[in-house]
Amino acid sequence: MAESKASVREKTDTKKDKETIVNDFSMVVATVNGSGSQTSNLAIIRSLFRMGIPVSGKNLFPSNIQGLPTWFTIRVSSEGHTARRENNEILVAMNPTTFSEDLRDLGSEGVCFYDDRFKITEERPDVTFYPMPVRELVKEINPPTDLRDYIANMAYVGIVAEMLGIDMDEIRGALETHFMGKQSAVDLNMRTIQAASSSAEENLIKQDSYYLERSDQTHDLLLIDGNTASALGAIYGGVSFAAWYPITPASSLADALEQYLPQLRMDEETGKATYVVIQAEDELAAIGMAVGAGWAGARAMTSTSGPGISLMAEFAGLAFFAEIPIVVSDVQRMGPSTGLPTRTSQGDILFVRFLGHGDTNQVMLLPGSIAECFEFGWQAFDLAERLQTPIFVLSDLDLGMNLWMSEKFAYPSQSFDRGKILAAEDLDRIGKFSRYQDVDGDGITYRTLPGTDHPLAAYFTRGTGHDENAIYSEKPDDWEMNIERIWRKLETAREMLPRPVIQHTKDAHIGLIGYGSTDPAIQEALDRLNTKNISADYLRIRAVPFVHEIETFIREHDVVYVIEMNTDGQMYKLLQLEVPDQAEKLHSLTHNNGLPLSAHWVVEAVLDREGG
Amino acid sequence: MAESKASVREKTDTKKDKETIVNDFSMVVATVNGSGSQTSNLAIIRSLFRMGIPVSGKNLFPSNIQGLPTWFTIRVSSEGHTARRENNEILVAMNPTTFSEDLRDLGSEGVCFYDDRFKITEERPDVTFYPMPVRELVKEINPPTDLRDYIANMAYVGIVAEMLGIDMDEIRGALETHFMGKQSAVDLNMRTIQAASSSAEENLIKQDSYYLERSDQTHDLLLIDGNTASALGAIYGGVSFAAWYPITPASSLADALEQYLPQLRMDEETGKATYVVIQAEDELAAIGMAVGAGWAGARAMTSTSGPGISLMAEFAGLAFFAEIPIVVSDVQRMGPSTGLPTRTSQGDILFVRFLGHGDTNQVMLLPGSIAECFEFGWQAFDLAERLQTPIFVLSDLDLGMNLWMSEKFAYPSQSFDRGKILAAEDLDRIGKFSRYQDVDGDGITYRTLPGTDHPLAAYFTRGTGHDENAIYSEKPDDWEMNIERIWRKLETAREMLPRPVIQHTKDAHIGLIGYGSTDPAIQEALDRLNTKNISADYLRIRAVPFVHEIETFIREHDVVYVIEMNTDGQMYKLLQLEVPDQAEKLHSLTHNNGLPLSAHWVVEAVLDREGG
Amino acid sequence: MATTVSEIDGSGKNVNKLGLKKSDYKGSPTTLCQGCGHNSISSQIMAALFELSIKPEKIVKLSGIGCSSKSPTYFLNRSHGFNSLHGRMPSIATGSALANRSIKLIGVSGDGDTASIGIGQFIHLVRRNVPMVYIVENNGVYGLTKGQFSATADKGQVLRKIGVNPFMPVDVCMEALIANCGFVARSFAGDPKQLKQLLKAALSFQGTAVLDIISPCVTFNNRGESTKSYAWGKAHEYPLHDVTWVPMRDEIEIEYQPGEVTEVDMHDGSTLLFKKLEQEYDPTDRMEALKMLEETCCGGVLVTGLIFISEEQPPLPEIEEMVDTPLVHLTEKELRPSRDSLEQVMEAYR
Amino acid sequence: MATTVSEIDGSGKNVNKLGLKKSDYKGSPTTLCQGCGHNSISSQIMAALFELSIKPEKIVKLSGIGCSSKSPTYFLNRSHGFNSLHGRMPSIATGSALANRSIKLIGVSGDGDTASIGIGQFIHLVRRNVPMVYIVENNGVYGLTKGQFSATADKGQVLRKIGVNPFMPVDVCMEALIANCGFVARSFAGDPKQLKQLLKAALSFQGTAVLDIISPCVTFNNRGESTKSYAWGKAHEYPLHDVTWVPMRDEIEIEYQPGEVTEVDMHDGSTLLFKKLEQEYDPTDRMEALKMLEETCCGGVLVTGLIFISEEQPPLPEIEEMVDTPLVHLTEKELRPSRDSLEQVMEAYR
Ligand SMILES: Cc1ncc(C[n+]2csc(CCOP(=O)(O)OP(=O)(O)O)c2C)c(N)n1
Ligand SMILES: Cc1ncc(C[n+]2csc(CCOP(=O)(O)OP(=O)(O)O)c2C)c(N)n1
Ligand code: SF4
Ligand code: SF4
Ligand SMILES: [Mg+2]
Ligand SMILES: [Mg+2]
Repeated sequence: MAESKASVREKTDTKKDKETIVNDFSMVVATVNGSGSQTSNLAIIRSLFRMGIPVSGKNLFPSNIQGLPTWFTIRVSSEGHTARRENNEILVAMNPTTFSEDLRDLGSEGVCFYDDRFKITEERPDVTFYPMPVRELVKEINPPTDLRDYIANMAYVGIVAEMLGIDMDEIRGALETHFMGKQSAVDLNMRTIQAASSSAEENLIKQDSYYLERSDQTHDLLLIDGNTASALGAIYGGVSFAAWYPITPASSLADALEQYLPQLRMDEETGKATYVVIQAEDELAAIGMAVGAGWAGARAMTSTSGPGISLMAEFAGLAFFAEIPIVVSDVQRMGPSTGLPTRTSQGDILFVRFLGHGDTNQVMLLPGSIAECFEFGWQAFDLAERLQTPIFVLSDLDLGMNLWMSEKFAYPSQSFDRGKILAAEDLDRIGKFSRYQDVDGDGITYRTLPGTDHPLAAYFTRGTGHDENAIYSEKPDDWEMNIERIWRKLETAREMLPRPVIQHTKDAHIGLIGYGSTDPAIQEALDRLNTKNISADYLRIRAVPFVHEIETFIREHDVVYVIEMNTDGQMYKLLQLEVPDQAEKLHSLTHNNGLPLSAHWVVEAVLDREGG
Repeated sequence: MAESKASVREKTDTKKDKETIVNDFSMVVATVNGSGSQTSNLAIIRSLFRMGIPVSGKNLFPSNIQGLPTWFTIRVSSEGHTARRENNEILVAMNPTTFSEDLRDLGSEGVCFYDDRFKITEERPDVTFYPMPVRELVKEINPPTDLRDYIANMAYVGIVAEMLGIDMDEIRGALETHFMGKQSAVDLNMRTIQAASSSAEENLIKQDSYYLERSDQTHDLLLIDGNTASALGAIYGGVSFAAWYPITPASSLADALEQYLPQLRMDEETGKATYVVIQAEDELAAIGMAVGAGWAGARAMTSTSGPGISLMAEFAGLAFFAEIPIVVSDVQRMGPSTGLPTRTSQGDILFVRFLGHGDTNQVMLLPGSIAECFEFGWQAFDLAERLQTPIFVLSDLDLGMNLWMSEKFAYPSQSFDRGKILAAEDLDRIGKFSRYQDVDGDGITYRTLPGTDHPLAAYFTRGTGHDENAIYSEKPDDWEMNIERIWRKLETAREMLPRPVIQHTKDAHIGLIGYGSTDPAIQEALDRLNTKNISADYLRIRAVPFVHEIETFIREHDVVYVIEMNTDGQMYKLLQLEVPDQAEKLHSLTHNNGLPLSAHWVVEAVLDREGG
Repeated sequence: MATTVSEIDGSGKNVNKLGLKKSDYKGSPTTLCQGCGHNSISSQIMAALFELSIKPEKIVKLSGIGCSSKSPTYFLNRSHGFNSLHGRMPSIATGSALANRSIKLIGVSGDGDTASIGIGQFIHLVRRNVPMVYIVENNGVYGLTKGQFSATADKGQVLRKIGVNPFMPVDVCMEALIANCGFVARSFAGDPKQLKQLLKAALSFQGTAVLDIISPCVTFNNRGESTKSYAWGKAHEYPLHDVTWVPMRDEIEIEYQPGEVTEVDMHDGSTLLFKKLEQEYDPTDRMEALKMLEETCCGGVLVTGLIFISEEQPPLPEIEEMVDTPLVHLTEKELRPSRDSLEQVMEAYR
Repeated sequence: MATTVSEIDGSGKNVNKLGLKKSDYKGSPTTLCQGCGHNSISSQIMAALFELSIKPEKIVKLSGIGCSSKSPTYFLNRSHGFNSLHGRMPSIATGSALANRSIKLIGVSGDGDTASIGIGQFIHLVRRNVPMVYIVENNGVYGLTKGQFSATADKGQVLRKIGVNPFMPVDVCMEALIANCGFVARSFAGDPKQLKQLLKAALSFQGTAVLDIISPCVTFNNRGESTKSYAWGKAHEYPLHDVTWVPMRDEIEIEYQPGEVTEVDMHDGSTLLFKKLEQEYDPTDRMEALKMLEETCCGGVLVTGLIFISEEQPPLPEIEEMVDTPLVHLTEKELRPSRDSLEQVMEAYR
């Protein structure tokens, strides 16, 4: 189908003045949620990806099931940038209610595909308009009534494909993947797409400058969302117990577990499950079950978002203090309170760090890419069992639910680390057992699992103060000794956790610090700042408590900007506490309106401070 | 009964060498819990108080109902110091299981009253021993079987009274107060006490140096616990709704509400209640009810401790974000987790400050004395309604449950501040209403109460993102505008909150910062440091977010010690964040083993740092 | 029926006794899916209140979180409302009801909201007899989070993405009943007539009135074999009786044979008429209610109607012996005891 | 009875089939009040396990928070235990039971722990049929926090400091029953003989076995008029039957008249014998159980015995189709899928 692209090319020649822009734009598809546009958008983005073009896709959807506006943005970037762009060059307008607004927001000299029934009320002489005969196309295909909206959405796939130059074979391939080979579905969709494409070929004349061209930049990459990656990471980390409660944007993590576990983790002989996933009655129960399972010796996890984290506070404190390994995935959304369930934020950093009344310090991992979602997915279990403490993995809606390119996942590089567990044989050998005795001086003590067949194995776990033998004690010295040991363990933890990723530039006097899903925006901003002759080093935090490299980085720079998506500057605060004597160097740049970070914002924020 | 004291005096003359120590010692009574010793100890401490002698009483009790060791410490201090002493000069040993240990811990040259059935196994030649014929005395009184333990405890009251010089009339008075005039109970007790006192007079020879003498230092003071003071404060603050769930050490706050409300807050005509107190099914419900009532317009509160605070996180975030006035009393106990339910700590500072996922900043009041428990008790409602946000009042077990001297409570100095409420008349006048519009520019908006009889009054409260009209909105600008306004409100809050209490000394280059129940220990430490030629200024924080005086204080000193009872140095951390450019000046001194702070510890900690 | 609650006012418009129009009971436009059962219920709530001539300002709408819990936005814009936390509406209701006795509470919850996360608060609310109408819009799934099983899903039920539900459902009516609820009803969003009568009855009830309303989720759980679907409900509805709410005893004008209709007098002066249908059913007999629920649970029918009624237990504000004035209307004079009283209190601590 | 579980070993000491002595089932010395009902229950737990010759290492003891929840410290020192959070033992139990199918869970909770804060988790645990023995040591008060009313306190009950309880009690057995529990029993700490038989039966049960045991709090709720006191229990106990647990069918040696004894076979091969007392009672009939509970609730008797039994519902690990090997025993080989599988999974994202 290379012709279609070629034909577009030819038409271009009729257009003058405008420069040709290849593989570099941001396109937003404005639809109504519940109308099935997701398949269309996936078809587009996946076919681009298969054409070797770097892409990323973000779904801006309402907290609602049907009838409200939704925007799907596809960024195409020959340079491989994947962060949110603040302006879109191309609009596919399928939602009459937001049409005016969408058109107003379209970048200058933009392109607008629109359902030809819409009336253009905005003055946008700079925009190239492509009316789409959606109604006619649907009529032509004549689908069952309940598929009309869906087919209407397929129509734009064809027209956009024709006008920008998407390879039809790749679209078919994308649909085949999507429908897992169900040919009838693929055919119906392709029929629509082809009809639409033909109609465009016949009726529309290419007048804009945006083109897609096959490239080779996605070779060996994946196009996937973070929650699926996290779930796969957990599975390859040997998760045997998961309990969860539905909540946006974390549900799809559990969905992915439910999807892949039956494929990957059935006992071959018996066809039975080597795992169990429980949809709990709420988040208190979900984490309680995970704590019970982790205590019993399973690789146990739960996944949730903000409100669920609040409800998990008491159990988080218990697990911390009784030293029970569990993994908690927090796919952050906008808070406080119920907040914006379908908007992204990094607002749980401080709350999770101190989750639980009394003195509680939780360990957090902060994946900053899809590959890290996978990697931390399995590492979290090793860390939880090694450290005997809850490991909180904090991603966010943007990373978790949106579509990103990723390197292929590396198969776990090391065997399970089950930590310090004593079996019956060990007890025979040692002849004694104290659950909370710091035998090795690293603050980490030995545990036995319930059911261990040895008279010395038993101990009594409790959230109350205890001595080395896990016996209730109110003695001031016992309390202090135990707490000091746990804090010693937290020191031990530091150097076991993922180190930060540091990028040095020559002669940079300023440093940027970020974490999590903001990485692509910061990376892109670095490039842009460079072109403005501002060179900065960049450190991406991947875990709390901090490793020493972070302190070093701060010391090495005259001024350090901490970039994050929350109101309080939460990581900035934790860093201030880490290096009080450098606190003045640190500056907080926070962006927190529910939209993912953009490079533009970062550049402006830094320039603003640097007086640039 | 002045004779009894006189007679003690005379006996003294027979003793040589030792200097006479008047009204200055710490006495510990070691008993078994559930044995009724509380009445005895109260009789002693209250009669001392009535003799005009400064006292304080601390009960160190186990998390248990019956049979485990309990220690009640009475400090007598002519200088008026009330903090915990690390050594006791006088031991009243009524518990055989801890006798050896108790004796070992007794200060040198101490005095030991002991049940004459106990065997002295410790070598303590420095100690003066007074055997007490407890068994004989009980036999003599011959009480019903179930009162035997109780009467045994009354016996030591008589003997101690005789040997140290407590006025019998005052003991009687104290018992009369205790039994609320129930003469038969008073008589039974007095009979025992008198018998014991006579026995002591006959058989024991005063050999120690400790004496009690009538003084005039408690004139116009109260002897009372913080939880009762807090409850009274709430009542005089017009609390109309309280929901709670039993938990040590907060239960006695709700008990005091239940005790005093029927007396103080019955409608005169109908005899019905102008309040309601609900024992909820748990803490989630307790705070939920308070939020419902606060929203509806009641002065609503809940009281709890650590585990309850964890369970309240989600509602705390809702109340913060939906801007609903409630008061939450957190009587802190030792955590993390269930921790030590009967031990004190200041470990919830950081957790409460950020309570709730997403960006949440809670307002906290920190009473440092009994009078402040009362004062903040009523002020909290004014602040909650003025600021339309939860007010967390953080005391602790030591302040809440132990007995302290206090100035008399000042009747509230100002009328109710109900904050910005619009009634039907106001709406008529204004003609419009937007729940979250910042009309006055202080971040605080107007609210209407449910049931307001006006078509404009209604709005829809939600924990989700909203615009000025409380309508659900996912718009980035709406979110940002609302959050910025709330943060503006938090700025407004600062200057409305109780200012710190500052004590200046001449030429002090070091500053101490403390808060809450540690005040007496720090005050005493200041005196002692002074005698060692270390003069320090002292600032006591009474609220978070901080008022500007705190920053000024830090700036004015070369080095500032932040003294608190937790592991993390939680207030120290909040202060570091407040004045990052001064962070290096700040030093954290933390004490956290469950016991109240002592002046000795503070002095040592400061000397240690100052190289003193 | 005797009462024609809506009348024609001078302007020729339909108004009720307060002179309010139907539109005065409207909410914002719904954002729920087209055909969602919850929307039908909202309509009946508006209709019932309009016909009862209850002033919207006297109503407070409460909810938890879910599609169902959104629905209070879609009726009664002139009433205060509180869309609270998932599963926690009962505690908000308890606080509000006690703070202001003069408002009438309508709580709307979902099956996930009430029977999964919220079952504890629900049971304790009912035990306390908090005066309110408690509606469960029961669709057997979590709508808002896109179609997982809730605790009321039938055992053996299949959902496309999720698979088979292996657990027995929580029966909201049974839970209410054994928590000593004095008003337990089940209805169906597809039976607006009965629903409206039951709503009126519930609004007349002095304590907690629980309405478990099967309310199909057309997006995630409306396939014919689901007992929470429209089709199944329509085909299998089995009303216990024909229930009619009559504002006052003397307005009863229905003609009936002796024995054919049972009457129950309500505390507020209204009366409930139960017209016998196929079988005899006595809604004032707890044991009969229990038996019926046990027998028909997981059976092949959707039993609807007023399952149990008794006004024996006083509502919470009475239990707590509170003043008649709503607490929120008390002034400083009533709420802050005198200076003297403080002196007196302190005496005991000297 | 046929089985004499304890024998005399060579050393002349009482040992069971495993050769374990009674002392091998001991816990730490109790710190509960003298005479507390909870201590009697602990004794019977130790006795039952000793007699059943269950290895302590195979038992896991779980609890929430309260005096009752402390009691697992006072039996079976050789068993792992977990004194968890107030009201949250059910979730801990669910996790542990699934993580390790080979251990036997005994959960001990209080009435506050289960019926007040914990009723939600309790109901959902029962619905899932988590394999465990779930004991509620029911004293109608919060012991550990010094005597407030719990949700099982009788309506009208008076406590000295607190006053009168105005609310109807939560009936733990009723809640269990309507949550589809297959083993619902009530007993009395003052009836050790029956209690031990019921404990043995519960330990034989494959799913959730709920035992609601009236366990007087001698310190805060033992006055004669309280239905949770020793005196009242002794005076008003009304056993439904005389229940005997027999390890194997063929060991039944009791002589009985036809019709006098009913037998119920358990999944694990053991048998329950119910000897008729005053009245006929069929513990396999849910409706009868419901009726009995409804009739005797707030009545003047303490009905004890096995209220309902049915092993129809499979236990949770079976419902979840889990491998027989306890999950905690699976090795990396079984838990980490192959390198190839990962390649295959990734194909779909290219
Ligand atoms: C604490 C918490 N957990 C999870 C969620 C996510 N959540 C929102 S609605 C909902 C389920 C709603 O189901 P239901 O009550 O049946 O209402 P429906 O949407 O079916 O009407 C869930 C789990 C939440 N908002 N808060
Ligand atoms: C979250 C939480 N809230 C409150 C408490 C305080 N608390 C400890 S035990 C208890 C009640 C126990 O009552 P019950 O379960 O009946 O046990 P009992 O002591 O009567 O045996 C309470 C409220 C707690 N530990 N945790
Ligand atoms: S998803 Fe279901 S419950 Fe939610 S609005 Fe749509 S139909 Fe109604
Ligand atoms: S207080 Fe009551 S429940 Fe607790 S140990 Fe004592 S008697 Fe038992
Ligand atoms: Mg639902
Ligand atoms: Mg109890």
